[in-house]
Amino acid sequence: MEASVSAAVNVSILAMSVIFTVLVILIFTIKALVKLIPYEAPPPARKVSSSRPPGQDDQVAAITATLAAHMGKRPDEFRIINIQSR
Amino acid sequence: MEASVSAAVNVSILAMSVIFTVLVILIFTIKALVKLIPYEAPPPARKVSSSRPPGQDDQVAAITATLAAHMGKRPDEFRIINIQSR
Amino acid sequence: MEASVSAAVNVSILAMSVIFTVLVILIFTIKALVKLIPYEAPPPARKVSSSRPPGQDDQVAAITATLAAHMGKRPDEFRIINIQSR
Amino acid sequence: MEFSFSSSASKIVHSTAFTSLESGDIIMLAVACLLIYLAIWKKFEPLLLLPMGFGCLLANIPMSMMASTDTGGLLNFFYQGIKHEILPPLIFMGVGALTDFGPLLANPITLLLGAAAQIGVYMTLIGAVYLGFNMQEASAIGIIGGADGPTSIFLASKLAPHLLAPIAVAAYSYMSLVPLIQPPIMKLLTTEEERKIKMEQLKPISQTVKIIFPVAVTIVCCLMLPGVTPLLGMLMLGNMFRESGVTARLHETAETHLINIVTILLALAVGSSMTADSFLRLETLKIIALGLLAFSFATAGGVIFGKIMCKLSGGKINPLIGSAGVSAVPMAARVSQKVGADTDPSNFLLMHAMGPNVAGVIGSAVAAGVFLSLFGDAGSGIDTHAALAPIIGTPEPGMQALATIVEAIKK
Amino acid sequence: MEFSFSSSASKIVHSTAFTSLESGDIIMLAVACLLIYLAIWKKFEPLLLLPMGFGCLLANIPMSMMASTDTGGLLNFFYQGIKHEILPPLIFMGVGALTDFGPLLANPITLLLGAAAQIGVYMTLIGAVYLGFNMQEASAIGIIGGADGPTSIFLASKLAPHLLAPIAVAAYSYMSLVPLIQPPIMKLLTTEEERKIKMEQLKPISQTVKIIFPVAVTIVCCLMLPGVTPLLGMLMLGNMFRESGVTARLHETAETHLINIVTILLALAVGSSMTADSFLRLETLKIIALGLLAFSFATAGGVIFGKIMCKLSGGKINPLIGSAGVSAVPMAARVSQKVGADTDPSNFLLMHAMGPNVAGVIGSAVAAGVFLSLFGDAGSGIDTHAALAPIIGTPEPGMQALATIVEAIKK
Amino acid sequence: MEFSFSSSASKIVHSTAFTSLESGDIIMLAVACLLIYLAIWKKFEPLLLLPMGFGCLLANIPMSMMASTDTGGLLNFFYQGIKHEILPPLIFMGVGALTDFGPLLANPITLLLGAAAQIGVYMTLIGAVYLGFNMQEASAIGIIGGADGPTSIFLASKLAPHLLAPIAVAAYSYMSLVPLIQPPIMKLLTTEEERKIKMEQLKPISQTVKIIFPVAVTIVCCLMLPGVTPLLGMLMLGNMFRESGVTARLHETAETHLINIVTILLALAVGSSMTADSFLRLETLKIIALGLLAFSFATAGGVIFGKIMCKLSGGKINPLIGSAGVSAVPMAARVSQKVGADTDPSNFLLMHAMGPNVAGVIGSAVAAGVFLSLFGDAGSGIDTHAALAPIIGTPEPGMQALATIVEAIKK
Ligand code: NA
Ligand code: NA
Ligand code: NA
Repeated sequence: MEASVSAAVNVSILAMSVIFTVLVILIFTIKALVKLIPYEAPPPARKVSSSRPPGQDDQVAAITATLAAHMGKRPDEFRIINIQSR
Repeated sequence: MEASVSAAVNVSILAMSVIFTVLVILIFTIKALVKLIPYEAPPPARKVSSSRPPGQDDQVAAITATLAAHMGKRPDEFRIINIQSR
Repeated sequence: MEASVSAAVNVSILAMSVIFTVLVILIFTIKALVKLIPYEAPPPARKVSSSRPPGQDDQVAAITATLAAHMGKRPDEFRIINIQSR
Repeated sequence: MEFSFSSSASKIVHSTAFTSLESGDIIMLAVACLLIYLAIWKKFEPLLLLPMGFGCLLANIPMSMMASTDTGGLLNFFYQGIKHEILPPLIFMGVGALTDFGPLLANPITLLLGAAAQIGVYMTLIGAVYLGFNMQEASAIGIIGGADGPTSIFLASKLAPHLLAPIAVAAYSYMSLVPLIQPPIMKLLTTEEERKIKMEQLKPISQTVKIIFPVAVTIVCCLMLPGVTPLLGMLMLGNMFRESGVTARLHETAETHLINIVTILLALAVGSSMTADSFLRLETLKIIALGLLAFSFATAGGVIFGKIMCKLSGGKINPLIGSAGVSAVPMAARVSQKVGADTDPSNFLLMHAMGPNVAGVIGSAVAAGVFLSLFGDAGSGIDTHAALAPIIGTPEPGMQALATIVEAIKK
Repeated sequence: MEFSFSSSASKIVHSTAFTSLESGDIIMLAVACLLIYLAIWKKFEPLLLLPMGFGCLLANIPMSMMASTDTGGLLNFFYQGIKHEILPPLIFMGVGALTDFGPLLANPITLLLGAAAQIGVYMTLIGAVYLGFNMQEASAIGIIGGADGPTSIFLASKLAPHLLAPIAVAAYSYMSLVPLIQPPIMKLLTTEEERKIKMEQLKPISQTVKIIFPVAVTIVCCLMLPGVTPLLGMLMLGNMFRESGVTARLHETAETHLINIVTILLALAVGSSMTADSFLRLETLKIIALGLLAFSFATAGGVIFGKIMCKLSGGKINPLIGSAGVSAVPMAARVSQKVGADTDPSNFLLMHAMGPNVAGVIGSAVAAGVFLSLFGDAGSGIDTHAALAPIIGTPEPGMQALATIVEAIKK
Repeated sequence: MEFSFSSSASKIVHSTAFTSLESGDIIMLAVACLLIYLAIWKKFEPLLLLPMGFGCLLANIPMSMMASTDTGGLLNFFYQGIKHEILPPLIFMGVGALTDFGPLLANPITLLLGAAAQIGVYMTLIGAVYLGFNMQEASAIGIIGGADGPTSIFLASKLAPHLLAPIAVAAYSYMSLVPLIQPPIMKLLTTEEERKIKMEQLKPISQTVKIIFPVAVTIVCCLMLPGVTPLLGMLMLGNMFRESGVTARLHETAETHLINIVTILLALAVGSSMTADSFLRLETLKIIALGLLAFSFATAGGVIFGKIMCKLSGGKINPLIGSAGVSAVPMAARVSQKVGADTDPSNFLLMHAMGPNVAGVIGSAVAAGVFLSLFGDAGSGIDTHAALAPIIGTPEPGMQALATIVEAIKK
């Protein structure tokens, strides 16, 4: 029993070292990346994680058009900011 | 032939008995359940079968906000009851 | 090498002939179909590729109802043409 | 290899399907077109009959390797999902996700109507045995009267796989014909007074009961009839996704894209089993005739039991809702509504008929369970190897080679 | 075959599950109900525990052929997806599609918190060895402390498949208990001043970096620990779908219906492995106790390392975000937020805690990779045949027949 | 087992991929990154090249067990879907669900342009044979000129599986390059007057014709070329779901989540076959050169035949729509539109080019069918066992043991 526990301790120390080594390498990789490619104002059209944006556009357009048509105002007098579909 | 037809009749009577037995047991189970757990006014927020409720909330919010913003009224002066998405 | 190239040429000529044969038969099939079943004004309700039309109806209804309720007008005084969901 | 012009041309000509097209294939291609026609223009269960018909079309193009028996072919792979009874339970999970058992819970006595409608199953069983089918085959044919496609396919693939194609076609075709088959029988068996009976409004049911119900059904029914667990258990799991209120994601997937994907695979695979060999036989005609019998008796059984319950309840139950006990959700319930409204336009039976309607699904599953208890071999695990043999091949060639060696040693 | 009434009746009675229902089955049915109860009413990871509990329910109905070990049964087919390590990587692809690594990229040093929280894994490993588990088993148990369901299932199916059921149950149960387990430990180990530390706003990250990050992680980590490639690689692929901006279709599928389908199959399969034989043993209790230990030590490890980083950074880092390093995304991050806000309502730690939170996912995957390097056999390809044997059967019967012939020749 | 610190450390070091990283792997990792770069920043068919590149990345991490040839590995399982020709037909079902054959039906003569563009296939076939490929390989390479990914993968997996990786990469890369490759060829081969030709508006088509069309194509083409049934039949089934108007559910699933799931699996599997062994060879360079030839000749073939049709029709057909006959839907049609509009901005060719564009899909499938008739072995069912052997193992070890016994008896 004792032998196996000491083996487990050995394995643990070793494994934690490996984990820290791997993640420290990863940290430096990330730091290098971030330094090499600094943040710039993002392309405004790219909304990466939005699902089915066309549908959204259509919905916004439809609601806008309805409101505009109904109230006799021009659609560009008001704006629907967002209908988040998820 | 005749022997097998009579066997079929036997099987049929037996099977119908089993079906009625099983379903009668099920009826009493249901009756017990309904008696033990009577209906109460349901928690209003729980709409079980609605899919993607967050989207719905967002849509309701967006429409409400648009209407409110456009007409210069407070959003709590009116309420969109439901946009059933399915 | 030369023998196999000439085999390839043979295969190519043959294959192009087969392709043209098959597609010419298909052309005549289509022409026959189109002649036999001429175009008529389509049933207006059939929108083949629209996904989940019921949801759409409900959404249109909900938006219409909200607008109507809020502004004290009858729902049939205005109409939401389309909320294309995809 | 030579690729001279003439030899290649001859090879192409010989590899066209025309060279091995037989009259049976042509008839089956016509059957396929008929199914597609019924699906599209007659709206016969199109979600199933359209891909089923198309699968039949593909399977009967000679040398296309698309029949369910063509080892290594595309539809043979899909067919494994039927052979191993994987696809019907997955469909049932979606059905459960789509089903509201509320009306049944509000009026549990209607479960008996779902039981009574199973009489169609047994009249057909007896008829099938009379026409010369053995007991396993007769059971699989009888269950057509249960009016549940996945249950029929599940049972047929277990008890009589060689009859799968006609049974599936009969089951789905008659299910579509419910609005034609049922009304005359219903009107014949009921009086106008009975048809005019208005039923009390259903009482509301606690959400907790709706959540516990699937677990209760699973425990009660599957303990008594363990053979039906894959089917009934998955039905109840789907319903659990629906009612629990905490698994909206899984519910949405189960009732939309998952059931759709499985439907495509299942229907194509069933269609691919409709080859001339398996379909153009006297049995198919018998099965189609028996299927009609099954539906008619099921309807009659439900209505007659409805009349009994009407009497016993002192006229509180409209016997028209009994016909909905055949399942065929929600069509049969709509038929009850319609026949009721024909007699008295102010009579709304739809929600009352939904009780026996969903009870019919459980009833047929239970009926299938009884058949499995009687005729299914418990040790069906052993069958798996044989069942997979068409895909993975048998070790026999090597075996035989070795056996030859052994023979050689003998001498 | 005879079908006399009495013989048939006796056959039905003998085929009910009651005849072979043992006390172990009854206990497991109760366990299944408990899991379902916890999923629905206590909201314990319902997307997994509900189908898992239902799978357990089905598997423990005797003669239902729904246990993971019932060759040819429905859930046995789903179980192959776990045995062959197909389903957990697919889940991880969905997780990647759902994960925003932005906060981690904005503050990469928090990866160390994700590393420190792995101390829970190793304290548990030591404890498990002390309680008599062998090294492979202890590793699979220890990874519970990683607080990642798919990682735990992946590792258990590889190193200790016989312990899969209790490990999965423990992993998901404790993950749900994070809001109960963590706060007292966090408060115990931190001072009020530390908890009040406000962190600087995260700097924005270029989209290009977000796109390159998954490739970089895959190359860096998988080259060092190739065993974890299926898990980590698929996580990163899912994230690539999300961040690339050119695969919106694949991203949507990966994060919705695909992960939902796989979740249903995985959870049912895990549940089907919870049979009396495999679950009602002393080991299960030990694993459940060790799992609690694992979570507590992981939390403590993260917080203590957070304190060290707080010191080294001159008080810029709030040690409360350390506890989020256990992963359990996004619950653990919310706990950090809540404990912080309890002390100072104006302190918003959520986004800061998301860094260590997603780092914990990578950290646990790396920890699993280390175990696979140490204890996984590289030539695991050879196992596939043995693993598939239950489905496809073994050629042994034929073999034995031939061996008999050989014996006969001998004489 | 001993777990001393030093032995464990040495085990970990030896289990890193660095120890077996060879120059070929490094080159392939760079190729993977190049594919990912092209997919994301150059928008080269990102839905396929992104997961394909990522699959290549994973497969070339040594000891990760992610190559298509690593039995029991994750991507090896996905690869079975290519090997058994399951995934390409499913993709084609989705393509059918996404395709509107209306413009083709309105102007069926444009099918000839889809035929003429296949000349690229055969010029490449001849070139490939000249460069030393055998007839099967040359056919699989030639079909790159058909500009249909699934068709290329289907044919390659059947006739030349060892060339799958470069063929798939070439097919998808050149498909993305259509807007660069085609315009100069189109301008070279047409006069300004020809490019200015305005075409008559397409006449509307009855929905009934649109519904019957898929059945007609299946019967006509598959009877003549049965080998292509899995591909063409499933394409037509998908289109049936779209046009029938009664299967909206199946249509939606086929064109969204089902095709997305299959795309992920297919692309990963193709990527996993891009290992140094199979990819870094002279053949790959030849295939890439031949692929460019194929696309150029296909474009030229279409345009030249367009000029002939222009003449014969008395100047009613703009030859620019001929280049759309290569398929690559809808990009090639857009190129026709753009080149036409460059000459005369008021010239709208898009809808006219959609006819030959979808005709090109049918044309390539027919071309593949001809190859299968000539070079595919009809009894391909026999291959299945051998194909599954890597997963299920061979019975040989047991066989050999028995053979040893037999040997022993002999003595
Ligand atoms: Na029924
Ligand atoms: Na973790
Ligand atoms: Na083409």
